[in-house]
Amino acid sequence: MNISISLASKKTRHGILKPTSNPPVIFTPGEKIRDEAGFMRGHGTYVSAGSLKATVAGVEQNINRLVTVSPLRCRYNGEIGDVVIGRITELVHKRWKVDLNARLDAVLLLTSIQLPGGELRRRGMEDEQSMRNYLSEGDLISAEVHSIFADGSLSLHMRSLKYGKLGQGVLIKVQSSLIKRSKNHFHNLTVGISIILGNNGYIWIEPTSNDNKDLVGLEDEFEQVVDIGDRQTISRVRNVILALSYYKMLIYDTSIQFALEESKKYTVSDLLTAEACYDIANLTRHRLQIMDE
Amino acid sequence: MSLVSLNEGEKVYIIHGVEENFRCDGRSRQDYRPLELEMDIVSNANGSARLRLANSDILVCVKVEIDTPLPETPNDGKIEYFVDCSANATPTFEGRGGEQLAAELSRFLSLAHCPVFNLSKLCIVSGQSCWKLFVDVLILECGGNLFDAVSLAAKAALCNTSLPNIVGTYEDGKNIDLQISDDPFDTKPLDARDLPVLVSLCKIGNNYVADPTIEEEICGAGCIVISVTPKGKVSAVLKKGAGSFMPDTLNEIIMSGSQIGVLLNKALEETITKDMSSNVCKQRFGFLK
Amino acid sequence: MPTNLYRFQGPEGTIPYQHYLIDKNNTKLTKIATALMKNERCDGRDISAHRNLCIKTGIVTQAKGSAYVEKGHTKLLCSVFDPKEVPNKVEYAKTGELQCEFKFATFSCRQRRNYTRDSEERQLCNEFRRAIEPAVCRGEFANFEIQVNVLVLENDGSVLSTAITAAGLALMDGCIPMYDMIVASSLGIFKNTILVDPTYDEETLCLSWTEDEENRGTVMLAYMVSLEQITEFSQNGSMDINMFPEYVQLLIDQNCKINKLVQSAAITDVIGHFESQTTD
Amino acid sequence: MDLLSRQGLRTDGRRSDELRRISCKMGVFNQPDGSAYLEQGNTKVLAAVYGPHEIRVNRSKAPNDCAVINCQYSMATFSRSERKRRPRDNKSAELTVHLKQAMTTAIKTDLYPKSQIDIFVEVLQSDGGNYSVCVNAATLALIDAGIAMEEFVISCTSSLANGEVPLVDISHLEETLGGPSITVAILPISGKIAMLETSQRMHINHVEPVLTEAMRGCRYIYDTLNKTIKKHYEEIGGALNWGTEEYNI
Amino acid sequence: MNSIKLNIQETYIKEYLALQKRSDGRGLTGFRDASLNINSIHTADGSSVIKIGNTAVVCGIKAELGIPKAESPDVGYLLVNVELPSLCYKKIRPGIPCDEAMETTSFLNEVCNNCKILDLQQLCICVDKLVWILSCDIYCLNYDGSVLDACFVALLSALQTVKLPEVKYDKETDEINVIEDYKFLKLNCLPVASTFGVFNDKYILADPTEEEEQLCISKFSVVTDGNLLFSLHKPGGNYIKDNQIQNCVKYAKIRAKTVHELIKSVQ
Repeated sequence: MNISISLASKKTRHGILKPTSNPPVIFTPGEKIRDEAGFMRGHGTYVSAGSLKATVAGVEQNINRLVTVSPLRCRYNGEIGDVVIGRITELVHKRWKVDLNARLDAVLLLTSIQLPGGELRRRGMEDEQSMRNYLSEGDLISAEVHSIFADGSLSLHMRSLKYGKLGQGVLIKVQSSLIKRSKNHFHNLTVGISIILGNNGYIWIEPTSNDNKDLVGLEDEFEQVVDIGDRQTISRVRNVILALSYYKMLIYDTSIQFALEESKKYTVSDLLTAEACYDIANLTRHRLQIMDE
Repeated sequence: MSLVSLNEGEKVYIIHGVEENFRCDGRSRQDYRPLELEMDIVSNANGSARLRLANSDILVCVKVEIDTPLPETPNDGKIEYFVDCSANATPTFEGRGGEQLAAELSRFLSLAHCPVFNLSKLCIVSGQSCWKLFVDVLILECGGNLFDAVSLAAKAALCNTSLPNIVGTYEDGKNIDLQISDDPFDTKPLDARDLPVLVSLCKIGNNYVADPTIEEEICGAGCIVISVTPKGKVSAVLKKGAGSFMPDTLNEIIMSGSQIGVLLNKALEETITKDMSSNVCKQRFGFLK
Repeated sequence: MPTNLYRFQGPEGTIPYQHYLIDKNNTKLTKIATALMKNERCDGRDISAHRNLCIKTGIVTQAKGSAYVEKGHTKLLCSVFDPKEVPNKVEYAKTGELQCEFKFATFSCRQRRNYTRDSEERQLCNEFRRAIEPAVCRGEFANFEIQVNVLVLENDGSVLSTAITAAGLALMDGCIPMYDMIVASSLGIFKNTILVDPTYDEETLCLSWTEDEENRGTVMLAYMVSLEQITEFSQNGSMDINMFPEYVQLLIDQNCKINKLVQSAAITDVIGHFESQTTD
Repeated sequence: MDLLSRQGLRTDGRRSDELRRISCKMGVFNQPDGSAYLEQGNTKVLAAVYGPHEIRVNRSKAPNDCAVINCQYSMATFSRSERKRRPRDNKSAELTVHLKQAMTTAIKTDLYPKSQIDIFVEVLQSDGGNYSVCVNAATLALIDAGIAMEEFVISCTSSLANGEVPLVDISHLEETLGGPSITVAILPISGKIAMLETSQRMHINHVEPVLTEAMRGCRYIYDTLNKTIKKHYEEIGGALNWGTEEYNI
Repeated sequence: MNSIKLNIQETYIKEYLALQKRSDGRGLTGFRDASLNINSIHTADGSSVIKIGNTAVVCGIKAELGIPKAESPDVGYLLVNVELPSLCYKKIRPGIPCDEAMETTSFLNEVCNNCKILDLQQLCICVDKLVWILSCDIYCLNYDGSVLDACFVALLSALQTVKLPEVKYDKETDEINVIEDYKFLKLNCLPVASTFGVFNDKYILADPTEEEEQLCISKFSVVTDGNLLFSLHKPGGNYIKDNQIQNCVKYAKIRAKTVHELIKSVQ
């Protein structure tokens, strides 16, 4: 039985890591970025009285002549090709609604998943009626953003072997801006654990399965018990990622790997304490900086 | 709180983890997540405390007023519990959304405290006037295990409470006028160290876990909340959720709940003492840290 | 007092005249207490004896199922209605819901009760629902709700346990599928003495604050006898942890006794159904 | 009781044109999309923003082309020296509407069609200017949530002492004892007024000086908050690569 | 679905009515048997339970002390409330009282005031200072038609069982003393209500059941104590003929007598 109650006043103030030496200019809503002439208005900006102004707080970014300001934290804005993890919230006619922590629920059409029988299978009334058997409310899926509708909501597809319904494992939610976009969002960490970093800020950790995933990925397997060793690593990865996220550090394979290595001196449950989180985040950042140089 | 849902895989993973005595966040079945307490943070109250249990954030304030005792109990003061679930915690609490949970919490808190709290301590003049304590609980964020967190915060706030001293009374025929000391430091602390804390044990599979997270609460078949005094006495028991229990399991849960409760009380006691002893130049941080 | 536009309201701040007879009431309580110290009860019962149980099923002809239970002076009525669709609901629910209402009639207690629901009624309603929920086969009527109502006509202690027993019978009378019959009973503990099925006065005594360390309080347990499952357990007071197994065992024994009565009432009920069918 | 001493000091020792101490923190909570805590003197407010997200209630009634702003103003029962019986009453329902109106003017709702933004404020301690502090805290929380706004919305309350001297950022004592007061919410850069309310009958000649003082107060608050936001972003932005993919220092 | 069911029931009842009979064996103007039980609730100061056919109603009276109204300082309160809780009838939702409950409540109160069932002066203890407040709450336990009739019987028989202790009030010190010398209330009259349903213009059914009430196009009630007519209550619906009313009043008077006997028999 481990119970510890600490006093808030005794806690040293390390809510944040030490700021970097020369921060860039930060614009806040309503502040003028530059004159409009010769520039194009991008996300996070608007034009007023001949000048470009920010609508969110953030740093200016120029791509050629397009000026954008992106906030440090906001709901997930999808881009085509993003890997996402979502939870089914609703079944409506021929489609599932999926919560992605985005502004609007995404849509997964019945035609966007692979059903048993392969590519050429016709989707008839029967499939429509048994949609709940494939995916029902509360189920987690990994998918890819297929297209973006006019109102900003996303359409997903799962037409690849790497996507599918998620089985046993742990989901953690972080800010979507903490996930670094990279070529690969599926990682097999060296320790026998697989991790999917959804671009929308949902992260899935599961034991690496040895046998090939079945074609559809819509079947459940609950018989198998995850062994205690894997379980410990999964929990460690979970706690480490939460520590990184608490200190607003980018989450990608290298940062997780470094943080895991730094966490070795703590037991898994120790990683819940504020002190351990700070220590790990700090050391990880240090190593990342060294690597950059 | 209904915003959280789980799929079968996650549930199975949690249930197996509990069986192996290794939960998703690395705790064993009986471990608590780290708790953080701060006392005396609301300046216009007679006592206050804020408690964070992982993401659960509870603010409790105690205010005292002078009132007349009930005719059937002329020597007893009064105590009233009020819980408000702020919409800040989750949008489902907006408007009257949190009322049911709030009513359940405040009712059970008063049930748990009632048999242990000696209300005659709050008497000023028998049959004429007494103190009335208002214990106001504000839930600012929910991260599971609200019952335990609320009870810990409420006990801390009551321990932090001090009653103004009555400097004089003078009788005017039948009515008695009370004069309360103007000096804000001329107070006597309320003795609330005997109050119980609540321990929730959530039944998951064939085992039970202390300090359940929201996910574990969803997974669980039912939950037993036990109110335990520092001496290990049980002052109230409540069942939550739709599940049912075998008689042996129930006995076992209550038994281990009381053990945890004693430790929890002890931990709180130590923290409060630590806080009291560092009284000099104590700085209030509140939400700024 | 909350204003109420729907009913005729008297003036505010009324006082029951019994307040001026407090001394009498207090002497009554002391009398009960001293008698209990000698293991005697004021109504002549043995401390481990139940009050007489009077059960009538099907008395609310307008409801799908109903039961009237009288235990000593405690009287209450429970009725159950047909499963119906949940209004204003969009999500799909795999299990049916139980909608419960637990109401005290205004004249059912020593002090007059208000029409609006108070916190005690809410809490009793919650406990009541949790107690019967596990017994009902909720999977049989997905997306539907069943209304279960309790009206207490007179409160003379052990209301909740009586209500749960009545609800089990009413559900059975209403032909709602159930895993098992559900029965409940309660104990009062006063200075380490265990009282089965306490009356209102005894409950008051058990819950009053005392300085000493002796066990006191009330315990209630709802039980499915043939499945051996506890569906609801609640306790209040101050008790030593080691006593719990004993209390639980005692309550289970009591429940088994009540279950026999309930079962015979259930059989009479079913026979009654058949007879009315054949005469039709 | 004099609100202004002969030396020109107010009951809490401030000068007539002095504001109370401001301290704030962004991102106090994890679960909301944005949150902020703001103290102006002894008035303490917590604000949380959820969204933009899918509309949950009355989906059919919602407009198709812009976001629905949903507010709730709530006051903790212990927030005043006299205990309140309920956290939400008619008064807070009125302030909820005012808050919604003020925030809607600044949020670029057209960017979020079919969605809903929830803004919840909770007054923990009240010592005058509750509404103003709530507006300011809500602005901070909205910025923390990364919701696009035309500008800040900043509010300030001021009143008149002895019938001539305008007092800025009034405390509870000054609210109850003092003369008429003006609460104004403005977009500080353009100077647009989003909301204006007078507490009681007021002489037309007094409106101008009191309003000017309140607007000056708003601009001061804006400067302070703006600095805090920038500092907060500088502190946390580094590890996040400033929220951009390519940015290099 | 419901309309089909109603249709079937209507034909069924019509066939019976053509034979001048009703589905439960009564004649058209026959009233159902009533049974009465008093003082069964010990927590109330007066109580009664009445069953008329399947309709069951319980009335409990609580006496409390309070301050009288300024405009009528020497009278006490008689507050009558009818509750139709959701448990008595499937069409009633829990929550605020339904329209019918409110309507019955106001009708009962009106009749009580008009015919002076009780001299409210006898509830006065000290003018302008202290009076009795009698809260009479009538709960319907089983709604099987003609609830109003049952409410009247329940209220009257419960009022007859109320015993109030003697209260001494000291004007100087505001002190109240209760002496346990209980006295019954004095009732002036015993009004009895009889409800009639009008079925198809042609038939008048006395004391309709719930099933019949559903099919009746209108309903009306006669309140009488056997000699005097206190109230005729016809809340809208279809018209009825004058001579029909005359007949009903006649039946109601006879009914009142039998009810009086019933009340007397239990005392």
